[in-house]
Amino acid sequence: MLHTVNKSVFERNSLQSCLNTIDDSSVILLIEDGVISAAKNTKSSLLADLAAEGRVFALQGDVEARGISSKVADNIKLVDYEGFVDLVVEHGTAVSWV
Amino acid sequence: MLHTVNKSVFERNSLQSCLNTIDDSSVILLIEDGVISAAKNTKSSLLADLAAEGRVFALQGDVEARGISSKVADNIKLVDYEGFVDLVVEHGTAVSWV
Amino acid sequence: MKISIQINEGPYQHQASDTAYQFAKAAIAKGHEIFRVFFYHDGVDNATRFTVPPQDDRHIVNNWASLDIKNAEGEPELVVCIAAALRRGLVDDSEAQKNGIEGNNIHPAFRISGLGQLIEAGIQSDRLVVFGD
Amino acid sequence: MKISIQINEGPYQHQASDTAYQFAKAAIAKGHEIFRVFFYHDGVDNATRFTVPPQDDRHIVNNWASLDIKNAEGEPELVVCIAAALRRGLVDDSEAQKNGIEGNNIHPAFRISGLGQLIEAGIQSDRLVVFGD
Amino acid sequence: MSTKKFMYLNRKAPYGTVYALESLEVVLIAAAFEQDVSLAFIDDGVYQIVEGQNTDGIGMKNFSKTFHALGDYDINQLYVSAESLEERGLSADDLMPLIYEDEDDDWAEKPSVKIVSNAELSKLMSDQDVCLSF
Amino acid sequence: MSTKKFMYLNRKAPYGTVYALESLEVVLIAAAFEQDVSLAFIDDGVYQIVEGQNTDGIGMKNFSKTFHALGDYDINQLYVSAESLEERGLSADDLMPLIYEDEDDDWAEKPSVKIVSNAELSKLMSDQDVCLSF
Repeated sequence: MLHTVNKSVFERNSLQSCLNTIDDSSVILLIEDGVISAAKNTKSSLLADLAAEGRVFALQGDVEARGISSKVADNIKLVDYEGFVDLVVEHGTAVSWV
Repeated sequence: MLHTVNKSVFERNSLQSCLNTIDDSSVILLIEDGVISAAKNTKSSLLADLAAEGRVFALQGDVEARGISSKVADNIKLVDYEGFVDLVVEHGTAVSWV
Repeated sequence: MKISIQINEGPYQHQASDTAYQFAKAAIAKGHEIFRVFFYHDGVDNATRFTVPPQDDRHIVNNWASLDIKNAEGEPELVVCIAAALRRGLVDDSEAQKNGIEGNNIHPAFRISGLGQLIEAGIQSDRLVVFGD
Repeated sequence: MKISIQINEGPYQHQASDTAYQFAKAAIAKGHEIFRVFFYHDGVDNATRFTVPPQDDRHIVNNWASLDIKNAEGEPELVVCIAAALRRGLVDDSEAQKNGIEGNNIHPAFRISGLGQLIEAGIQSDRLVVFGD
Repeated sequence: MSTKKFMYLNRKAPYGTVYALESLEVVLIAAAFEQDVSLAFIDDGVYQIVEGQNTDGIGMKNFSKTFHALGDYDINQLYVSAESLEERGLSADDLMPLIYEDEDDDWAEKPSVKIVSNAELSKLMSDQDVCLSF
Repeated sequence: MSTKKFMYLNRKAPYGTVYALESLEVVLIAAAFEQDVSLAFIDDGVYQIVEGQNTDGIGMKNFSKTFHALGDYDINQLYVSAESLEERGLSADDLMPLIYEDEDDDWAEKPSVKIVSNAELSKLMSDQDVCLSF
């Protein structure tokens, strides 16, 4: 499955809720304000294990828009909108944590 | 000052942000989904001290709508919309943590 | 007391407009004056005359209109921000003409004006209360 | 692959509609089919022809229209939920007439239909992706 | 038409936003399509099915009673996160007693609501073809 | 007209929602009213003034440069929560160098942005007549 999270981990509980129910083969794509959770910060540990397994992606345009390109945490992979489409195609059912 | 908080403490950071900057004489009114934070739960401690000082209010209509009348934490006072108006009049500048 | 209100969200999606309406009604009942209600962001969508809610539901636009909030000159003090309105497709005759749009959707109890009206409301009123998401 | 999209928020207030548009454009560029875009909740406000954004900003409604997403019968597959639309003041000629409204504001690249179209999109498509607040 | 597994993911409290109400409107329509339908209530979504909602004081429509109709439409898989309930100081007793009549068991009345752990929810979600979020 | 103290409370990141942009539009209009204007950036609101925003990839207008114009409108009290910055792994160096020319000090260029503790913000807020939230 592909899980998309579009809100900052500092503002809402959606990333935590996603992590509470994600299975072992799913991946997460951070989009919109969700990319704030991709930056190195006090909550980076939430995503560290999944990122180390190569299962965390972030939308590059949204990262650049928020001026945090140089701060993206280790192992989080940046994708463009075509990469977003590929993730949807490859990973089956899409769950949006809106 | 009167601080209004309209989102659940489980969903957003707005109650915590309000508490981070509230001064010693201000009061808090929980409205809309904010009344969820008035119920006895794992985060009740956040508001306990202020409530004990009589500085936390919740909008009764919103409490009843969400079916949590019997669960309101100790010392949180229920008001109706006229009580909301009175709080605005009595406490000066109103800050909405939207 | 003179009270003004800022509303940041449209009708039905968020409770903001409902709460603000109940608050305004209670303030009037208690003898206060609602100096101005300023609709900003998606709040502009509260001013459309095209709304048709289900019959068993409240009609938020008509609720606002029923408060009949006007100034001494008889102009509505339900004020819609022009910049936010144009971005979201809420127009009166004048804006429709200027922008080559056929038709309009503003409810006659509201008027479109500039952001200065919000600042002015803050200056002229004893209190300004914001309702949003 | 057949992909459908659900959009829960209106234009400008949230990025949902922008992201969905960029996603749809990329999907088409990669040779996928956008089976249907279903506008629900405030998403219905993406379908108004009254929108006039600032000249230096993107025109979200026209962006969607430019994708020209139609089915084999030539009908638009930019579908607006009727229940959500009536609640929020988005009407076509037929609904305006039924409800005694003078005028309409739907953009011709969109059509109004029932919620069944969302379920059908889920059944017929290989993927359904939701964009919201 | 083929049968797919649809999950409706409800994470928002009722009334503060319209998502809960409009999600229910979709679910009622979905019943006509004879798909495999389940609802998940996670986070503040659990408040949607709390017993005793009374909206007289806020001037909004109380749509909670509509959940009782779901059983008649053969929608009887309502999964509630145990962790979400517990965090909020709620228990099964606080929820509406939603039931359905099991046609395979002499129309016996059975509960539609199942309280499950997040781990069980995770498995249920992995099994879906379509997930609609509200 | 009397002079009042107006605070614009910015708590949302830019682009994900329109509040940051439309807040800035209000502030620019507010300048004409000759009130005492200050802006507070708290929580994800601090991202509104992070240096190096580039929206080419998302097809939205980059309005961050408009913050540089505030100084010319005599709007030079921009308060940023130190705790909000720190939590997000940001420091003063990550913010746009917003400045104004001080007419009382031979038009010397001075920084408009002041990083303050939440305790200091609390005092500043208590001092306001009007607080507009975005």
